[in-house]
Amino acid sequence: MSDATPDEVMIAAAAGELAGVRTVFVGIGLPNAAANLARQSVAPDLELIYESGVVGARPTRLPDSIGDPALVSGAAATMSMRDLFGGFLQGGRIEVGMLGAAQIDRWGNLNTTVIGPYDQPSVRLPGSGGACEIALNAQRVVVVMNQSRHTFVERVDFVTSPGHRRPDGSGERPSWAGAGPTAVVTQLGVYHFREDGEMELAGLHAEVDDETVDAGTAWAMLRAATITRLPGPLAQTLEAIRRLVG
Amino acid sequence: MSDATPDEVMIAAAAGELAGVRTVFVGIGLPNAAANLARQSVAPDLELIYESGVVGARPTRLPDSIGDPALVSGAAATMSMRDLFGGFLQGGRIEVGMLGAAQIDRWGNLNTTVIGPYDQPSVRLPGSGGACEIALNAQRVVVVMNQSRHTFVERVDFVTSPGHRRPDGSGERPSWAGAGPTAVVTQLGVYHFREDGEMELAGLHAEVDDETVDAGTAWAMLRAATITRLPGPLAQTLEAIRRLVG
Amino acid sequence: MSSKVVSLREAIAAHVHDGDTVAIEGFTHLIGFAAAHEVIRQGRRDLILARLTPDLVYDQMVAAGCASKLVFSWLGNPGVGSLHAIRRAIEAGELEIEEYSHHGMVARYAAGASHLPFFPLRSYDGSDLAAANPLIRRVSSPYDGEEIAVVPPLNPDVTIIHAQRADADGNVQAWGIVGVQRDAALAARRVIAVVEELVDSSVIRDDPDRTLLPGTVVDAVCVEPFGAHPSFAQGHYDRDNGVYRDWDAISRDPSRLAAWLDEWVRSLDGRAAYVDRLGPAKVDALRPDPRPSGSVDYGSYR
Amino acid sequence: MSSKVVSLREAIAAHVHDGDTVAIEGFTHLIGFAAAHEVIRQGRRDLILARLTPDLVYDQMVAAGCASKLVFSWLGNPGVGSLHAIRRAIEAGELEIEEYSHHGMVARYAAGASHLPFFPLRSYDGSDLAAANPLIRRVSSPYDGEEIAVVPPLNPDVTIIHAQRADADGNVQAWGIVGVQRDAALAARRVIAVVEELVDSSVIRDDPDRTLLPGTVVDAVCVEPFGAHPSFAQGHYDRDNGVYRDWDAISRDPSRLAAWLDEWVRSLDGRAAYVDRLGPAKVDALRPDPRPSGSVDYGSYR
Repeated sequence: MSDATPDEVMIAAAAGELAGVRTVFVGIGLPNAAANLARQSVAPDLELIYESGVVGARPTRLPDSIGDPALVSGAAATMSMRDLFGGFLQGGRIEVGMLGAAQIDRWGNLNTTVIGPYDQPSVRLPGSGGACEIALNAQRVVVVMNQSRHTFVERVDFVTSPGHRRPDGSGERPSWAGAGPTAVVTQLGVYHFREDGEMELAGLHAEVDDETVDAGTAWAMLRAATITRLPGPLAQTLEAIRRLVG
Repeated sequence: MSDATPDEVMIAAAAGELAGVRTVFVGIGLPNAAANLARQSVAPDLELIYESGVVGARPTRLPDSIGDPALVSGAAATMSMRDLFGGFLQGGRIEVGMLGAAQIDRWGNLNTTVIGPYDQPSVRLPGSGGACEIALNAQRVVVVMNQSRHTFVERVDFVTSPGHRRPDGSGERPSWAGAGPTAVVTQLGVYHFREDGEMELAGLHAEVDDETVDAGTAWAMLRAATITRLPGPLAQTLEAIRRLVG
Repeated sequence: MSSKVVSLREAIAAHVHDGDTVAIEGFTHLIGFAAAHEVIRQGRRDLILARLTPDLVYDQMVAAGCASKLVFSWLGNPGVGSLHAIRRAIEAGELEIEEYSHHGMVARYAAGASHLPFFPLRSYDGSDLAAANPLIRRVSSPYDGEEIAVVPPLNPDVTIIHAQRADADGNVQAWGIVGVQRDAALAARRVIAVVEELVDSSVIRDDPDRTLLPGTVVDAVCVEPFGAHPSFAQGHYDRDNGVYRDWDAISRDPSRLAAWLDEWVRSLDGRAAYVDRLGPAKVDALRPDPRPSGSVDYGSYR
Repeated sequence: MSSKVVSLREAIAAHVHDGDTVAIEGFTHLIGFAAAHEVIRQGRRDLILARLTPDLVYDQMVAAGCASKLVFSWLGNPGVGSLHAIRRAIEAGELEIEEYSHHGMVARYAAGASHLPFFPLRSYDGSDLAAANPLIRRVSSPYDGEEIAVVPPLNPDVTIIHAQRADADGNVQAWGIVGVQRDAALAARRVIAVVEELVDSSVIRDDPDRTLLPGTVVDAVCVEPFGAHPSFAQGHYDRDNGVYRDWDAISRDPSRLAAWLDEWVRSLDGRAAYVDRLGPAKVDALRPDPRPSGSVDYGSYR
């Protein structure tokens, strides 16, 4: 039985979502650890792209900030944010965008802006950063976040980064946009999206059962035809994560 | 009495138009020689900016082409053409654009595209290059060209680079544009523009008289209140020009 | 050419006025703390502060009462949490906000730099951001009728950037992450460049590709080594992550924050004194080992 | 990572097809003559050739019968005169043209690179260019109603760029004039990079700011020293102005031009043979003296 922490389970599962991927747009925190882990395992050709304008980073340490001198030294390229967001992200050159969120709904809409009303929030979150355009322009999006009834909500308080439909189920993604969220990784399991854009449970981490998922979701979570029992990180993966996260 | 050639007279007079100027957008040929001469004389702080993206060039030789390795080595900066045309020229950072032309009219409209109709030209010229946007976005424009009834025409065959009014005298420059042509330098003299945008004779080179100007203009050229007798290049200026042009 | 080198005190006094729109840019890298502290010392008021990531630098300026409005795209202490002084000011109704995404801010500077009435970008569709900010609008393409989001130009009265080096003519060179620094400067009416090092023009002109801004667009050059601390200057010093982490507790507590501003800003006469207070041990600990870029050959042509 | 290095013959065979829109970019500098000659040797037809300045490189391709259309902004032999093969083809109705200004072409590549439906620019007001090209249109600003010119995106099927060096992963570095190379490549469906020199990845990664294109956007790397002659490669060789001047008489005369194509393109099996034919004296005469950029310090952080 593994002694992996919930964060370590998420990092390992998120890294698994990057198997064979060539370009990932990385945020700070868990996505950063997952992407670095993937490069050491399932995606050796993975180029880490940071919104600060660093492409093909080979960080010698896991940075506190998305801009860190260790990302630059030894990278393949730096570019201005105009080139990065314009020519690179908007130009369709990013396969996977990895995003976190404070809230998600069944359509994969992400909130990182406010809890409560925009003008009188109970919690003011950081806002979009690059998330809104990553959600729209990356070829697909992998979400990594903690799951509870406060985060997997019936209706997000603010759509920072669009998913597959508007919160009321109307609309669809613009024709020019990428595929949107294709996987959500939490400490409980892994979720995919149906053809119509609604989230469904696709995999459960070790020692997590169906009821825990329902207890951690504010709507009636759909089930995939088959639900995988996720293997959890191998000992060597855990070692690698701990080397990375320090 | 000077043994200056008509080209040398034009180069010297065009350099004089750059007195005290800080930034000039330089084309190839006579403007290039004039700008380099100005930097050695009346405009020591002049930064030569080439449309290839070189800023503050200190060429060790007069290049054949607007892009030349001698422009880059020792320059203050290189930049992409997007930054040069967008952030620099369009951003209003160029004081003087120096342009040549095959035809000019009384409003300072310049033709470098075709002689004859656009679809069936008798002579196909190179086209705009950067001239159209230089004419619109430089703070002001100095034109350097040979003068005759074939070049100083009643109506240009094609407006490549706009002057003060449309060829029929209608319209005016857009509110966001620079001042447009403020001086035209030819082998006969120097021309300025009146408030209403029409060209007038402002100065005559040595040994040129009024009738020569009229014989070299296909419309009735206006006269400035006072017409200067231009001094012509000093011996040391001529030497400098010959060192430059080689 | 007359030198553009002046003291930071003179540069701020000459170029930053009450009520100005000010951009102290630098995306995670080369954040102009020395300049911000000088603005605080000179007591500027009612500034509109623009920056993708307000970071500690604007949390300090807001705490010091310099600002009336914030224009931004990501409001947090990276890797740590919130910017508490800014949050308090917003909640107290003392600080107006105007919010974009990163690409929106990037595009606003791009429009400002290149004198465009708007800049189009593929963002905001399906997001609530456009409803929250009426300056995010839409334009139809005259080719296929497709609608696309646009943002308006941002033209700061003054942009302050920090960089590794400049010459006395104002040619500025930077390496590593350059973010939006070029556009933010080209968009501005006045530009102050604060640098780690003043170098001879020949150093600049030996490698013109490294030039971030030519001198013709720079109004003042100020030499302030360690002037971006606690952010970093590639090759000069590391990010001081401890300062970012400690800031959380400081900025949560208004009286601690006031004491911090007295100790680290108001009681000091400039960045040199700040570096003294940091102490040589801290400064040394932040110095990286060398990692040279190597040299390329531009060739000498005659 | 598997190497992207292939022969130029393989790269052109794989990535350039009859009827493609092709951009061989490089503004005066790093013009891809080696690649163009390989396209001629492989007998491609009906290409739409895009380039700001068609230059000798497209005059030769048009003379060889590769092209049906030209998209450009300045049509001439710089400092010399006309491009006669192109003029003849236009006059004979065998070559369609689509004409912009430089900024228009720059903006078209920018729109193509960044997946925008149009790109706005302050040009064409009062010029006849917009009347001559119906693809130059106008858009109203949703802020003040002001109208501004726009151009549509340009997305080549393949863009070919020349540069000083690359590694086997396809990371390309260039110095000196870079023109529109980055946007022209990012706008393309396929990218071929021809370089003077293949270097170890460590050389690239020691100076990431010099990278023009990261390997993720490059499909093939071909090593062809002197591949940009008679244009220049900063630090490697000078512009061969004599070739540009001599071209005038050659391209004026269709039979001389055909003989030139036989001698310098069709009878050769690649650029190495072309360099042999130029001869060591000419090659040596074009080599500049060294002028090193100097090195900067990125720092090693652990």
